[in-house]
Amino acid sequence: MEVPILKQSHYLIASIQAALTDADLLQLRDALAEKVGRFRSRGVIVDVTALDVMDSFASRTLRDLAHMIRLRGAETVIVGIQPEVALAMVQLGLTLEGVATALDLEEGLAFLNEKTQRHLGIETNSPRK
Amino acid sequence: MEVPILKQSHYLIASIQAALTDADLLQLRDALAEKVGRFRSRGVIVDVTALDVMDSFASRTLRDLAHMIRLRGAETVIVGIQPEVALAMVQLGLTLEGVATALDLEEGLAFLNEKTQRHLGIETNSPRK
Amino acid sequence: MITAMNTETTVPINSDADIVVARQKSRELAVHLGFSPTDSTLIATAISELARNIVLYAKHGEIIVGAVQNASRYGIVVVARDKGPGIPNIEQAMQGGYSTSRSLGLGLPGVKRLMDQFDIVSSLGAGTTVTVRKWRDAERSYVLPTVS
Amino acid sequence: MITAMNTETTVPINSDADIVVARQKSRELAVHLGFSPTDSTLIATAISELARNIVLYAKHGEIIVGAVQNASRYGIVVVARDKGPGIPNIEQAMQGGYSTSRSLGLGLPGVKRLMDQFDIVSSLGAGTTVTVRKWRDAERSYVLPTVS
Ligand SMILES: Nc1ncnc2c1ncn2[C@@H]1O[C@H](COP(=O)(O)OP(=O)(O)O)[C@@H](O)[C@H]1O
Ligand SMILES: Nc1ncnc2c1ncn2[C@@H]1O[C@H](COP(=O)(O)OP(=O)(O)O)[C@@H](O)[C@H]1O
Repeated sequence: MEVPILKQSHYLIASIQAALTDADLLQLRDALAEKVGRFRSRGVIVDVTALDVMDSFASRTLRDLAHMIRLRGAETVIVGIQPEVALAMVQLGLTLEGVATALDLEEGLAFLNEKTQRHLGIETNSPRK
Repeated sequence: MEVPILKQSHYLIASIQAALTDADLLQLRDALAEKVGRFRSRGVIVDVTALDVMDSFASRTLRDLAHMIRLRGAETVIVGIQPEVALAMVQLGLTLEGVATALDLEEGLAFLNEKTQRHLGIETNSPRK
Repeated sequence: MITAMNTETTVPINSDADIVVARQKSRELAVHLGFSPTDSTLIATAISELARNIVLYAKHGEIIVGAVQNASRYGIVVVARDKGPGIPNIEQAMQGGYSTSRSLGLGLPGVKRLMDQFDIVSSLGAGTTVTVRKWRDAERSYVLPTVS
Repeated sequence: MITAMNTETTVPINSDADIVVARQKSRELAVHLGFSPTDSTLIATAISELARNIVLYAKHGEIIVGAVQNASRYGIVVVARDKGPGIPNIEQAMQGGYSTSRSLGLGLPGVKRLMDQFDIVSSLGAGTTVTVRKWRDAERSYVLPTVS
Protein backbone atom coordinates (compact mmCIF):
# COMPACT_ATOMS: atom_id res chain seq x y z
CA MET A 1 0.00 0.00 0.00
CA GLU A 2 1.88 3.03 -1.25
CA VAL A 3 1.04 6.32 0.44
CA PRO A 4 -0.03 9.01 -2.04
CA ILE A 5 2.11 12.13 -1.84
CA LEU A 6 0.46 15.35 -3.02
CA LYS A 7 2.39 18.43 -3.97
CA GLN A 8 0.60 21.56 -2.82
CA SER A 9 2.47 24.79 -3.56
CA HIS A 10 5.66 24.63 -1.45
CA TYR A 11 4.62 21.59 0.54
CA LEU A 12 4.33 17.84 0.21
CA ILE A 13 1.35 16.19 1.87
CA ALA A 14 1.40 12.48 2.56
CA SER A 15 -2.00 11.22 3.65
CA ILE A 16 -1.84 7.77 5.10
CA GLN A 17 -5.04 6.07 3.99
CA ALA A 18 -4.92 2.76 5.81
CA ALA A 19 -2.83 0.51 7.99
CA LEU A 20 0.75 0.41 6.75
CA THR A 21 3.32 -2.34 6.90
CA ASP A 22 6.83 -1.57 8.10
CA ALA A 23 8.05 -1.72 4.51
CA ASP A 24 5.37 0.81 3.45
CA LEU A 25 6.55 3.19 6.17
CA LEU A 26 10.19 2.95 5.10
CA GLN A 27 9.14 3.51 1.52
CA LEU A 28 7.22 6.62 2.56
CA ARG A 29 10.24 7.94 4.48
CA ASP A 30 12.59 7.51 1.53
CA ALA A 31 10.10 8.82 -1.04
CA LEU A 32 9.57 12.04 0.93
CA ALA A 33 13.32 12.56 1.45
CA GLU A 34 13.79 12.28 -2.30
CA LYS A 35 10.73 14.32 -3.39
CA VAL A 36 11.48 17.22 -1.05
CA GLY A 37 14.56 17.79 -3.20
CA ARG A 38 12.92 17.13 -6.55
CA PHE A 39 10.07 19.57 -5.87
CA ARG A 40 12.13 21.99 -3.77
CA SER A 41 9.51 21.72 -1.06
CA ARG A 42 9.85 23.77 2.09
CA GLY A 43 7.68 21.60 4.22
CA VAL A 44 6.21 18.13 4.59
CA ILE A 45 2.95 17.13 6.25
CA VAL A 46 2.36 13.52 7.19
CA ASP A 47 -1.29 12.96 8.00
CA VAL A 48 -1.66 9.91 10.24
CA THR A 49 -5.37 10.34 10.97
CA ALA A 50 -6.18 7.00 9.35
CA LEU A 51 -3.28 5.10 10.89
CA ASP A 52 -4.74 2.34 13.06
CA VAL A 53 -1.76 1.99 15.35
CA MET A 54 1.37 4.01 16.01
CA ASP A 55 3.74 1.50 17.48
CA SER A 56 7.46 1.79 18.17
CA PHE A 57 8.44 1.06 14.58
CA ALA A 58 6.09 3.67 13.14
CA SER A 59 7.16 6.28 15.69
CA ARG A 60 10.82 5.66 15.03
CA THR A 61 10.32 5.80 11.28
CA LEU A 62 8.40 9.09 11.47
CA ARG A 63 11.06 10.56 13.75
CA ASP A 64 13.81 9.49 11.32
CA LEU A 65 11.76 10.92 8.47
CA ALA A 66 11.47 14.29 10.20
CA HIS A 67 15.21 14.38 10.90
CA MET A 68 16.07 13.45 7.32
CA ILE A 69 13.78 16.16 5.95
CA ARG A 70 15.42 18.65 8.31
CA LEU A 71 18.86 17.68 7.01
CA ARG A 72 17.50 18.33 3.52
CA GLY A 73 16.54 21.84 4.64
CA ALA A 74 12.76 21.49 5.00
CA GLU A 75 10.31 21.19 7.89
CA THR A 76 8.07 18.26 8.78
CA VAL A 77 4.91 18.21 10.81
CA ILE A 78 2.95 15.11 11.80
CA VAL A 79 -0.79 15.75 11.97
CA GLY A 80 -3.85 13.79 13.00
CA ILE A 81 -2.63 11.68 15.91
CA GLN A 82 -5.90 10.55 17.48
CA PRO A 83 -6.44 10.66 21.26
CA GLU A 84 -6.42 6.90 21.71
CA VAL A 85 -3.34 6.55 19.52
CA ALA A 86 -1.63 9.25 21.59
CA LEU A 87 -2.48 7.34 24.77
CA ALA A 88 -1.02 4.11 23.39
CA MET A 89 2.14 5.95 22.32
CA VAL A 90 2.61 7.50 25.74
CA GLN A 91 2.17 4.14 27.44
CA LEU A 92 4.80 2.70 25.12
CA GLY A 93 7.13 5.56 26.00
CA LEU A 94 7.03 7.04 22.50
CA THR A 95 6.89 10.81 22.62
CA LEU A 96 8.13 11.82 19.14
CA GLU A 97 10.45 14.27 20.86
CA GLY A 98 11.97 16.81 18.53
CA VAL A 99 9.26 16.26 15.94
CA ALA A 100 6.63 18.92 15.26
CA THR A 101 3.00 17.85 15.55
CA ALA A 102 -0.30 19.60 14.84
CA LEU A 103 -3.94 18.76 15.35
CA ASP A 104 -4.93 18.34 11.74
CA LEU A 105 -4.09 19.28 8.16
CA GLU A 106 -5.26 22.87 8.61
CA GLU A 107 -3.13 23.41 11.69
CA GLY A 108 -0.24 21.65 10.01
CA LEU A 109 -0.42 24.03 7.06
CA ALA A 110 -0.58 27.01 9.41
CA PHE A 111 2.48 25.71 11.24
CA LEU A 112 4.45 25.28 8.02
CA ASN A 113 3.39 28.69 6.71
CA GLU A 114 4.67 30.31 9.86
CA LYS A 115 7.78 28.17 10.12
CA THR A 116 8.97 28.33 6.54
CA GLN A 117 8.11 31.99 6.10
CA ARG A 118 10.24 32.85 9.05
CA HIS A 119 13.01 30.64 7.77
CA LEU A 120 13.05 32.07 4.31
CA GLY A 121 11.85 35.46 5.43
CA ILE A 122 10.16 36.34 2.20
CA GLU A 123 6.85 37.92 1.39
CA THR A 124 5.97 38.28 5.03
CA ASN A 125 3.79 41.26 4.25
CA SER A 126 2.56 40.33 0.82
CA PRO A 127 0.04 37.58 0.12
CA ARG A 128 1.56 34.31 -0.99
CA LYS A 129 0.63 33.17 -4.47
CA MET B 1 42.69 18.05 -0.48
CA GLU B 2 42.04 21.65 0.46
CA VAL B 3 38.49 22.89 0.04
CA PRO B 4 38.25 26.02 -2.13
CA ILE B 5 36.56 28.92 -0.37
CA LEU B 6 34.89 31.52 -2.60
CA LYS B 7 34.05 35.00 -1.47
CA GLN B 8 30.75 36.15 -2.91
CA SER B 9 29.64 39.59 -1.76
CA HIS B 10 28.99 39.25 1.98
CA TYR B 11 29.30 35.50 2.04
CA LEU B 12 31.89 32.75 1.98
CA ILE B 13 31.07 29.62 0.03
CA ALA B 14 33.00 26.42 0.65
CA SER B 15 32.24 23.75 -1.92
CA ILE B 16 33.50 20.37 -0.92
CA GLN B 17 34.68 18.71 -4.12
CA ALA B 18 35.55 15.20 -2.98
CA ALA B 19 35.92 12.93 -0.01
CA LEU B 20 37.71 14.70 2.82
CA THR B 21 40.00 13.38 5.49
CA ASP B 22 39.47 14.37 9.10
CA ALA B 23 42.45 16.74 8.80
CA ASP B 24 40.92 18.39 5.72
CA LEU B 25 37.70 18.97 7.63
CA LEU B 26 39.48 20.57 10.56
CA GLN B 27 41.45 22.71 8.14
CA LEU B 28 38.21 23.85 6.51
CA ARG B 29 36.69 24.70 9.88
CA ASP B 30 39.66 26.82 10.90
CA ALA B 31 40.06 28.48 7.51
CA LEU B 32 36.42 29.60 7.51
CA ALA B 33 36.60 30.89 11.07
CA GLU B 34 39.62 32.95 10.08
CA LYS B 35 38.33 34.18 6.70
CA VAL B 36 34.96 35.26 8.06
CA GLY B 37 36.88 37.86 10.03
CA ARG B 38 39.31 38.77 7.29
CA PHE B 39 36.52 39.37 4.74
CA ARG B 40 34.00 40.65 7.27
CA SER B 41 31.58 38.06 5.91
CA ARG B 42 28.03 37.88 7.23
CA GLY B 43 27.39 34.32 6.27
CA VAL B 44 29.00 31.01 5.36
CA ILE B 45 27.67 28.28 3.10
CA VAL B 46 29.21 24.84 3.23
CA ASP B 47 28.12 22.77 0.25
CA VAL B 48 28.45 19.07 1.05
CA THR B 49 26.75 17.76 -2.10
CA ALA B 50 29.93 15.95 -3.15
CA LEU B 51 30.75 14.55 0.29
CA ASP B 52 30.66 10.75 0.04
CA VAL B 53 29.97 10.11 3.70
CA MET B 54 28.89 12.25 6.62
CA ASP B 55 30.02 10.27 9.61
CA SER B 56 30.17 11.28 13.25
CA PHE B 57 33.47 13.12 12.85
CA ALA B 58 32.27 15.15 9.86
CA SER B 59 28.97 15.98 11.59
CA ARG B 60 30.71 17.07 14.73
CA THR B 61 33.20 19.18 12.83
CA LEU B 62 30.47 20.94 10.85
CA ARG B 63 28.50 21.56 14.01
CA ASP B 64 31.60 23.01 15.70
CA LEU B 65 32.25 25.09 12.59
CA ALA B 66 28.72 26.53 12.67
CA HIS B 67 29.07 27.38 16.35
CA MET B 68 32.47 29.02 15.83
CA ILE B 69 31.15 31.13 12.97
CA ARG B 70 28.19 32.16 15.14
CA LEU B 71 30.60 33.30 17.84
CA ARG B 72 32.37 35.36 15.20
CA GLY B 73 29.04 37.07 14.46
CA ALA B 74 28.09 35.36 11.22
CA GLU B 75 25.62 32.68 10.13
CA THR B 76 26.34 29.25 8.66
CA VAL B 77 24.15 27.05 6.55
CA ILE B 78 24.98 23.51 5.42
CA VAL B 79 23.57 22.72 1.98
CA GLY B 80 23.38 19.67 -0.26
CA ILE B 81 22.93 16.78 2.16
CA GLN B 82 21.73 13.98 -0.11
CA PRO B 83 18.84 11.69 0.88
CA GLU B 84 21.03 8.62 1.39
CA VAL B 85 23.55 10.62 3.41
CA ALA B 86 20.68 11.98 5.52
CA LEU B 87 19.48 8.42 6.15
CA ALA B 88 22.94 7.28 7.24
CA MET B 89 23.26 10.28 9.55
CA VAL B 90 19.90 9.67 11.16
CA GLN B 91 20.73 6.01 11.74
CA LEU B 92 23.96 7.10 13.40
CA GLY B 93 21.97 9.48 15.58
CA LEU B 94 23.50 12.57 13.97
CA THR B 95 20.87 15.25 13.45
CA LEU B 96 23.00 18.43 13.26
CA GLU B 97 20.72 19.98 15.83
CA GLY B 98 21.08 23.74 16.09
CA VAL B 99 22.70 23.97 12.67
CA ALA B 100 20.84 25.53 9.75
CA THR B 101 20.42 23.39 6.64
CA ALA B 102 19.09 24.08 3.18
CA LEU B 103 18.47 22.03 0.08
CA ASP B 104 21.14 23.53 -2.13
CA LEU B 105 23.27 26.59 -2.82
CA GLU B 106 20.32 28.64 -4.04
CA GLU B 107 18.22 27.93 -0.96
CA GLY B 108 21.25 28.49 1.23
CA LEU B 109 21.78 31.94 -0.25
CA ALA B 110 18.11 32.77 0.26
CA PHE B 111 18.38 31.67 3.86
CA LEU B 112 21.46 33.82 4.49
CA ASN B 113 19.92 36.83 2.76
CA GLU B 114 16.95 36.66 5.08
CA LYS B 115 18.94 35.82 8.16
CA THR B 116 21.70 38.37 7.83
CA GLN B 117 19.33 41.10 6.69
CA ARG B 118 17.27 40.67 9.79
CA HIS B 119 20.32 40.47 11.98
CA LEU B 120 21.85 43.63 10.65
CA GLY B 121 18.49 45.32 10.34
CA ILE B 122 19.17 46.77 6.93
CA GLU B 123 17.42 46.74 3.61
CA THR B 124 14.37 45.01 5.05
CA ASN B 125 12.06 47.20 3.02
CA SER B 126 14.06 47.52 -0.14
CA PRO B 127 13.68 45.07 -2.99
CA ARG B 128 16.07 42.14 -3.05
CA LYS B 129 18.60 42.21 -5.83
CA MET C 1 -9.19 -18.96 37.29
CA ILE C 2 -11.61 -20.48 34.84
CA THR C 3 -11.02 -19.35 31.31
CA ALA C 4 -13.27 -20.11 28.42
CA MET C 5 -12.76 -19.07 24.84
CA ASN C 6 -15.09 -19.44 21.98
CA THR C 7 -13.91 -16.81 19.56
CA GLU C 8 -10.34 -17.79 19.03
CA THR C 9 -8.36 -16.69 16.01
CA THR C 10 -4.84 -17.75 15.10
CA VAL C 11 -2.74 -15.47 12.92
CA PRO C 12 0.46 -17.00 11.53
CA ILE C 13 3.30 -14.46 11.75
CA ASN C 14 5.90 -14.72 9.01
CA SER C 15 6.35 -11.23 7.61
CA ASP C 16 5.68 -7.58 8.34
CA ALA C 17 2.33 -7.81 6.55
CA ASP C 18 1.22 -10.34 9.17
CA ILE C 19 1.89 -7.76 11.89
CA VAL C 20 -0.87 -5.66 10.38
CA VAL C 21 -3.23 -8.65 10.21
CA ALA C 22 -2.54 -9.55 13.85
CA ARG C 23 -3.31 -6.09 15.13
CA GLN C 24 -6.45 -5.82 13.00
CA LYS C 25 -7.74 -9.18 14.21
CA SER C 26 -7.07 -8.29 17.83
CA ARG C 27 -8.81 -4.94 17.44
CA GLU C 28 -11.82 -6.58 15.80
CA LEU C 29 -12.15 -9.04 18.63
CA ALA C 30 -11.66 -6.31 21.24
CA VAL C 31 -14.43 -4.22 19.69
CA HIS C 32 -16.63 -7.31 19.45
CA LEU C 33 -16.04 -8.01 23.13
CA GLY C 34 -17.24 -4.53 24.01
CA PHE C 35 -13.92 -2.84 24.67
CA SER C 36 -13.95 0.92 24.15
CA PRO C 37 -12.25 2.31 21.04
CA THR C 38 -9.43 3.53 23.28
CA ASP C 39 -8.85 0.16 24.89
CA SER C 40 -9.11 -1.52 21.50
CA THR C 41 -6.33 0.73 20.22
CA LEU C 42 -4.16 -0.01 23.25
CA ILE C 43 -4.67 -3.73 22.66
CA ALA C 44 -3.92 -3.48 18.94
CA THR C 45 -0.76 -1.51 19.68
CA ALA C 46 0.45 -4.11 22.16
CA ILE C 47 -0.18 -6.91 19.67
CA SER C 48 1.68 -4.98 16.99
CA GLU C 49 4.77 -4.92 19.22
CA LEU C 50 4.54 -8.61 20.05
CA ALA C 51 4.06 -9.58 16.42
CA ARG C 52 7.04 -7.48 15.35
CA ASN C 53 9.23 -9.14 17.95
CA ILE C 54 8.35 -12.49 16.39
CA VAL C 55 9.29 -11.28 12.90
CA LEU C 56 12.46 -9.57 14.14
CA TYR C 57 13.83 -12.16 16.50
CA ALA C 58 12.19 -15.50 15.70
CA LYS C 59 11.22 -15.00 12.02
CA HIS C 60 8.14 -17.23 12.39
CA GLY C 61 5.47 -17.75 14.99
CA GLU C 62 1.81 -17.14 15.68
CA ILE C 63 -0.56 -14.88 17.53
CA ILE C 64 -3.71 -16.33 19.04
CA VAL C 65 -6.40 -13.91 20.14
CA GLY C 66 -9.38 -15.05 22.17
CA ALA C 67 -11.99 -14.11 24.72
CA VAL C 68 -11.42 -14.89 28.35
CA GLN C 69 -13.77 -14.94 31.29
CA ASN C 70 -13.49 -15.54 34.98
CA ALA C 71 -15.97 -15.33 37.83
CA SER C 72 -16.33 -11.59 37.65
CA ARG C 73 -14.95 -10.30 34.38
CA TYR C 74 -14.73 -10.59 30.63
CA GLY C 75 -11.60 -9.86 28.76
CA ILE C 76 -9.30 -10.54 25.86
CA VAL C 77 -6.30 -12.83 25.92
CA VAL C 78 -3.54 -12.77 23.37
CA VAL C 79 -0.79 -15.36 23.09
CA ALA C 80 2.28 -14.58 20.98
CA ARG C 81 4.48 -17.59 20.55
CA ASP C 82 7.44 -18.64 18.52
CA LYS C 83 10.09 -21.34 18.37
CA GLY C 84 12.85 -18.76 17.97
CA PRO C 85 16.10 -18.26 19.87
CA GLY C 86 14.47 -17.25 23.15
CA ILE C 87 15.49 -14.38 25.41
CA PRO C 88 18.66 -14.93 27.46
CA ASN C 89 17.82 -12.48 30.22
CA ILE C 90 14.12 -11.74 30.56
CA GLU C 91 14.60 -9.40 33.50
CA GLN C 92 16.93 -7.25 31.43
CA ALA C 93 14.57 -7.32 28.43
CA MET C 94 11.68 -6.22 30.66
CA GLN C 95 13.65 -3.33 32.13
CA GLY C 96 13.35 -1.26 28.98
CA GLY C 97 16.11 0.29 26.98
CA TYR C 98 17.59 -3.13 26.26
CA SER C 99 17.57 -4.17 22.65
CA THR C 100 19.48 -6.61 20.51
CA SER C 101 18.12 -4.97 17.34
CA ARG C 102 18.15 -1.48 15.89
CA SER C 103 15.28 -0.67 18.13
CA LEU C 104 14.61 1.24 21.33
CA GLY C 105 13.92 -1.72 23.58
CA LEU C 106 10.62 -0.18 24.67
CA GLY C 107 8.46 -2.97 23.29
CA LEU C 108 8.09 -5.50 26.08
CA PRO C 109 7.86 -3.10 29.03
CA GLY C 110 5.47 -1.00 26.92
CA VAL C 111 3.25 -3.99 26.17
CA LYS C 112 3.08 -4.68 29.87
CA ARG C 113 1.86 -1.15 30.52
CA LEU C 114 -0.73 -1.34 27.73
CA MET C 115 -2.29 -4.55 29.04
CA ASP C 116 -3.57 -5.65 32.46
CA GLN C 117 -1.67 -8.91 32.74
CA PHE C 118 1.59 -9.95 31.20
CA ASP C 119 3.35 -13.30 31.33
CA ILE C 120 6.45 -14.31 29.46
CA VAL C 121 8.06 -17.71 29.20
CA SER C 122 11.23 -18.05 27.19
CA SER C 123 13.89 -20.68 26.99
CA LEU C 124 17.06 -20.44 24.98
CA GLY C 125 16.84 -22.32 21.73
CA ALA C 126 13.23 -23.34 22.37
CA GLY C 127 11.34 -20.12 21.86
CA THR C 128 9.26 -17.47 23.54
CA THR C 129 5.62 -17.29 24.58
CA VAL C 130 4.11 -14.04 25.75
CA THR C 131 0.57 -14.13 27.14
CA VAL C 132 -1.25 -10.88 27.78
CA ARG C 133 -4.75 -10.12 29.01
CA LYS C 134 -6.87 -7.05 29.31
CA TRP C 135 -10.14 -6.95 31.25
CA ARG C 136 -13.24 -5.02 30.41
CA ASP C 137 -14.34 -2.51 33.01
CA ALA C 138 -16.33 -4.56 35.47
CA GLU C 139 -19.15 -2.06 35.78
CA ARG C 140 -20.18 -2.20 32.15
CA SER C 141 -23.23 -4.36 31.62
CA TYR C 142 -22.36 -5.76 28.22
CA VAL C 143 -22.69 -9.55 28.17
CA LEU C 144 -20.75 -11.79 25.85
CA PRO C 145 -23.05 -13.38 23.27
CA THR C 146 -22.16 -17.02 23.59
CA VAL C 147 -19.35 -17.62 26.01
CA SER C 148 -19.98 -21.07 27.41
CA MET D 1 26.43 -20.77 7.29
CA ILE D 2 28.64 -21.26 4.28
CA THR D 3 30.55 -18.19 3.36
CA ALA D 4 32.57 -17.76 0.23
CA MET D 5 34.59 -14.73 -0.67
CA ASN D 6 36.37 -14.05 -3.85
CA THR D 7 36.60 -10.31 -3.92
CA GLU D 8 38.45 -9.57 -0.75
CA THR D 9 40.34 -6.36 -0.18
CA THR D 10 42.48 -5.49 2.80
CA VAL D 11 43.01 -1.85 3.67
CA PRO D 12 45.73 -1.13 6.24
CA ILE D 13 44.55 1.54 8.66
CA ASN D 14 47.28 3.78 10.04
CA SER D 15 46.09 7.34 9.54
CA ASP D 16 43.02 9.41 8.81
CA ALA D 17 43.70 9.21 5.07
CA ASP D 18 43.22 5.43 5.33
CA ILE D 19 39.72 6.00 6.71
CA VAL D 20 38.79 7.55 3.38
CA VAL D 21 40.36 4.66 1.46
CA ALA D 22 38.49 2.10 3.58
CA ARG D 23 35.10 3.68 3.01
CA GLN D 24 35.76 4.11 -0.71
CA LYS D 25 36.80 0.47 -1.09
CA SER D 26 33.76 -0.72 0.82
CA ARG D 27 31.47 1.44 -1.26
CA GLU D 28 33.03 0.20 -4.48
CA LEU D 29 32.53 -3.40 -3.46
CA ALA D 30 28.99 -2.72 -2.29
CA VAL D 31 28.09 -1.16 -5.64
CA HIS D 32 29.81 -4.04 -7.44
CA LEU D 33 27.74 -6.51 -5.41
CA GLY D 34 24.55 -4.79 -6.53
CA PHE D 35 23.70 -2.84 -3.40
CA SER D 36 21.58 0.25 -4.01
CA PRO D 37 23.27 3.66 -3.78
CA THR D 38 21.48 4.16 -0.47
CA ASP D 39 22.70 0.90 1.02
CA SER D 40 26.19 1.55 -0.33
CA THR D 41 26.23 4.87 1.50
CA LEU D 42 25.05 3.23 4.72
CA ILE D 43 27.83 0.64 4.40
CA ALA D 44 30.51 3.24 3.64
CA THR D 45 29.38 5.30 6.63
CA ALA D 46 29.59 2.30 8.96
CA ILE D 47 33.07 1.45 7.72
CA SER D 48 34.18 5.06 8.20
CA GLU D 49 33.20 4.80 11.87
CA LEU D 50 34.98 1.48 12.37
CA ALA D 51 38.14 2.72 10.65
CA ARG D 52 38.17 5.87 12.75
CA ASN D 53 37.88 3.83 15.94
CA ILE D 54 41.02 1.96 14.89
CA VAL D 55 42.93 5.20 14.30
CA LEU D 56 41.61 6.78 17.50
CA TYR D 57 41.93 3.92 19.93
CA ALA D 58 44.35 1.37 18.48
CA LYS D 59 46.46 3.56 16.12
CA HIS D 60 46.97 0.69 13.67
CA GLY D 61 44.85 -2.08 12.25
CA GLU D 62 43.14 -3.21 9.10
CA ILE D 63 39.80 -3.36 7.38
CA ILE D 64 38.95 -6.35 5.21
CA VAL D 65 35.97 -6.06 2.89
CA GLY D 66 34.59 -9.07 1.05
CA ALA D 67 31.55 -10.67 -0.47
CA VAL D 68 29.59 -13.19 1.54
CA GLN D 69 27.02 -15.73 0.51
CA ASN D 70 24.82 -18.22 2.27
CA ALA D 71 22.11 -20.55 1.05
CA SER D 72 19.66 -17.78 0.25
CA ARG D 73 21.46 -14.45 0.13
CA TYR D 74 24.37 -12.39 -1.04
CA GLY D 75 25.93 -9.72 1.01
CA ILE D 76 28.98 -7.80 2.08
CA VAL D 77 31.10 -8.57 5.09
CA VAL D 78 33.54 -6.16 6.64
CA VAL D 79 36.05 -7.05 9.32
CA ALA D 80 37.74 -4.25 11.26
CA ARG D 81 40.53 -5.52 13.44
CA ASP D 82 43.35 -4.16 15.50
CA LYS D 83 45.81 -5.23 18.17
CA GLY D 84 45.03 -2.16 20.27
CA PRO D 85 44.06 -1.86 23.94
CA GLY D 86 40.67 -3.57 23.59
CA ILE D 87 37.37 -2.41 25.07
CA PRO D 88 36.96 -3.00 28.81
CA ASN D 89 33.18 -3.10 28.83
CA ILE D 90 31.60 -3.94 25.48
CA GLU D 91 28.04 -3.81 26.75
CA GLN D 92 28.59 -0.25 27.93
CA ALA D 93 30.26 0.75 24.66
CA MET D 94 27.33 -0.69 22.69
CA GLN D 95 24.72 1.15 24.72
CA GLY D 96 25.58 4.47 23.14
CA GLY D 97 26.62 7.70 24.77
CA TYR D 98 29.74 6.06 26.17
CA SER D 99 33.03 7.42 24.92
CA THR D 100 36.60 7.57 26.12
CA SER D 101 37.40 10.26 23.55
CA ARG D 102 35.89 13.69 22.91
CA SER D 103 33.33 12.02 20.80
CA LEU D 104 29.64 11.29 21.11
CA GLY D 105 29.90 7.55 21.62
CA LEU D 106 27.37 7.00 18.85
CA GLY D 107 29.75 5.07 16.63
CA LEU D 108 29.38 1.44 17.61
CA PRO D 109 25.61 1.40 18.25
CA GLY D 110 25.21 3.44 15.08
CA VAL D 111 27.24 0.96 13.04
CA LYS D 112 24.96 -1.77 14.33
CA ARG D 113 21.91 0.11 13.10
CA LEU D 114 23.48 0.75 9.71
CA MET D 115 24.29 -2.91 9.10
CA ASP D 116 22.27 -6.15 9.35
CA GLN D 117 24.66 -8.13 11.51
CA PHE D 118 27.19 -6.96 14.02
CA ASP D 119 29.70 -8.97 16.04
CA ILE D 120 32.40 -7.64 18.28
CA VAL D 121 35.19 -9.50 20.02
CA SER D 122 37.57 -7.56 22.19
CA SER D 123 40.06 -8.54 24.84
CA LEU D 124 42.04 -6.16 26.97
CA GLY D 125 45.56 -5.71 25.73
CA ALA D 126 44.98 -8.01 22.77
CA GLY D 127 42.79 -5.95 20.49
CA THR D 128 39.36 -5.63 18.96
CA THR D 129 37.68 -7.29 15.99
CA VAL D 130 34.37 -6.03 14.70
CA THR D 131 32.64 -8.05 11.98
CA VAL D 132 29.62 -6.57 10.21
CA ARG D 133 27.46 -7.86 7.41
CA LYS D 134 24.74 -6.43 5.26
CA TRP D 135 22.53 -8.56 3.02
CA ARG D 136 21.15 -7.63 -0.31
CA ASP D 137 17.37 -7.64 -0.43
CA ALA D 138 16.49 -11.25 -1.03
CA GLU D 139 13.89 -10.48 -3.67
CA ARG D 140 16.29 -8.73 -6.02
CA SER D 141 17.34 -11.01 -8.82
CA TYR D 142 20.90 -9.78 -9.18
CA VAL D 143 23.40 -12.65 -9.19
CA LEU D 144 26.96 -12.21 -8.06
CA PRO D 145 29.38 -12.39 -10.99
CA THR D 146 31.89 -14.91 -9.76
CA VAL D 147 31.27 -16.01 -6.22
CA SER D 148 32.37 -19.61 -6.07
N1 LIG E 1 10.09 -13.23 20.48
C1 LIG E 1 11.37 -12.98 20.85
N2 LIG E 1 12.35 -13.90 20.62
C2 LIG E 1 13.62 -13.64 20.98
N3 LIG E 1 14.04 -12.50 21.58
C3 LIG E 1 13.12 -11.54 21.83
C4 LIG E 1 11.75 -11.72 21.47
N4 LIG E 1 11.08 -10.61 21.85
C5 LIG E 1 11.99 -9.78 22.40
N5 LIG E 1 13.21 -10.34 22.40
C6 LIG E 1 14.46 -9.76 22.96
O1 LIG E 1 14.14 -8.81 23.95
C7 LIG E 1 14.68 -7.53 23.62
C8 LIG E 1 13.75 -6.42 24.06
O2 LIG E 1 12.56 -6.52 23.31
P1 LIG E 1 11.61 -5.25 23.21
O3 LIG E 1 11.38 -4.72 24.59
O4 LIG E 1 10.39 -5.61 22.43
O5 LIG E 1 12.46 -4.15 22.47
P2 LIG E 1 13.01 -4.06 20.98
O6 LIG E 1 12.26 -5.03 20.12
O7 LIG E 1 12.71 -2.63 20.68
O8 LIG E 1 14.47 -4.38 21.07
C9 LIG E 1 14.89 -7.58 22.13
O9 LIG E 1 15.89 -6.69 21.70
C10 LIG E 1 15.27 -9.04 21.91
O10 LIG E 1 16.64 -9.23 22.22
N1 LIG F 1 38.94 -0.43 18.12
C1 LIG F 1 38.80 -0.04 19.39
N2 LIG F 1 39.79 -0.27 20.31
C2 LIG F 1 39.66 0.12 21.61
N3 LIG F 1 38.57 0.78 22.09
C3 LIG F 1 37.56 1.04 21.25
C4 LIG F 1 37.62 0.65 19.87
N4 LIG F 1 36.46 1.04 19.28
C5 LIG F 1 35.72 1.64 20.24
N5 LIG F 1 36.37 1.64 21.43
C6 LIG F 1 35.88 2.16 22.73
O1 LIG F 1 34.46 2.18 22.70
C7 LIG F 1 33.98 3.51 22.95
C8 LIG F 1 32.73 3.75 22.15
O2 LIG F 1 33.04 3.74 20.76
P1 LIG F 1 32.06 4.43 19.73
O3 LIG F 1 30.68 3.93 19.99
O4 LIG F 1 32.58 4.24 18.36
O5 LIG F 1 32.08 5.94 20.15
P2 LIG F 1 33.20 7.07 20.05
O6 LIG F 1 34.26 6.59 19.11
O7 LIG F 1 32.40 8.20 19.54
O8 LIG F 1 33.68 7.23 21.45
C9 LIG F 1 35.13 4.41 22.58
O9 LIG F 1 35.06 5.65 23.25
C10 LIG F 1 36.33 3.58 23.01
O10 LIG F 1 36.55 3.68 24.41
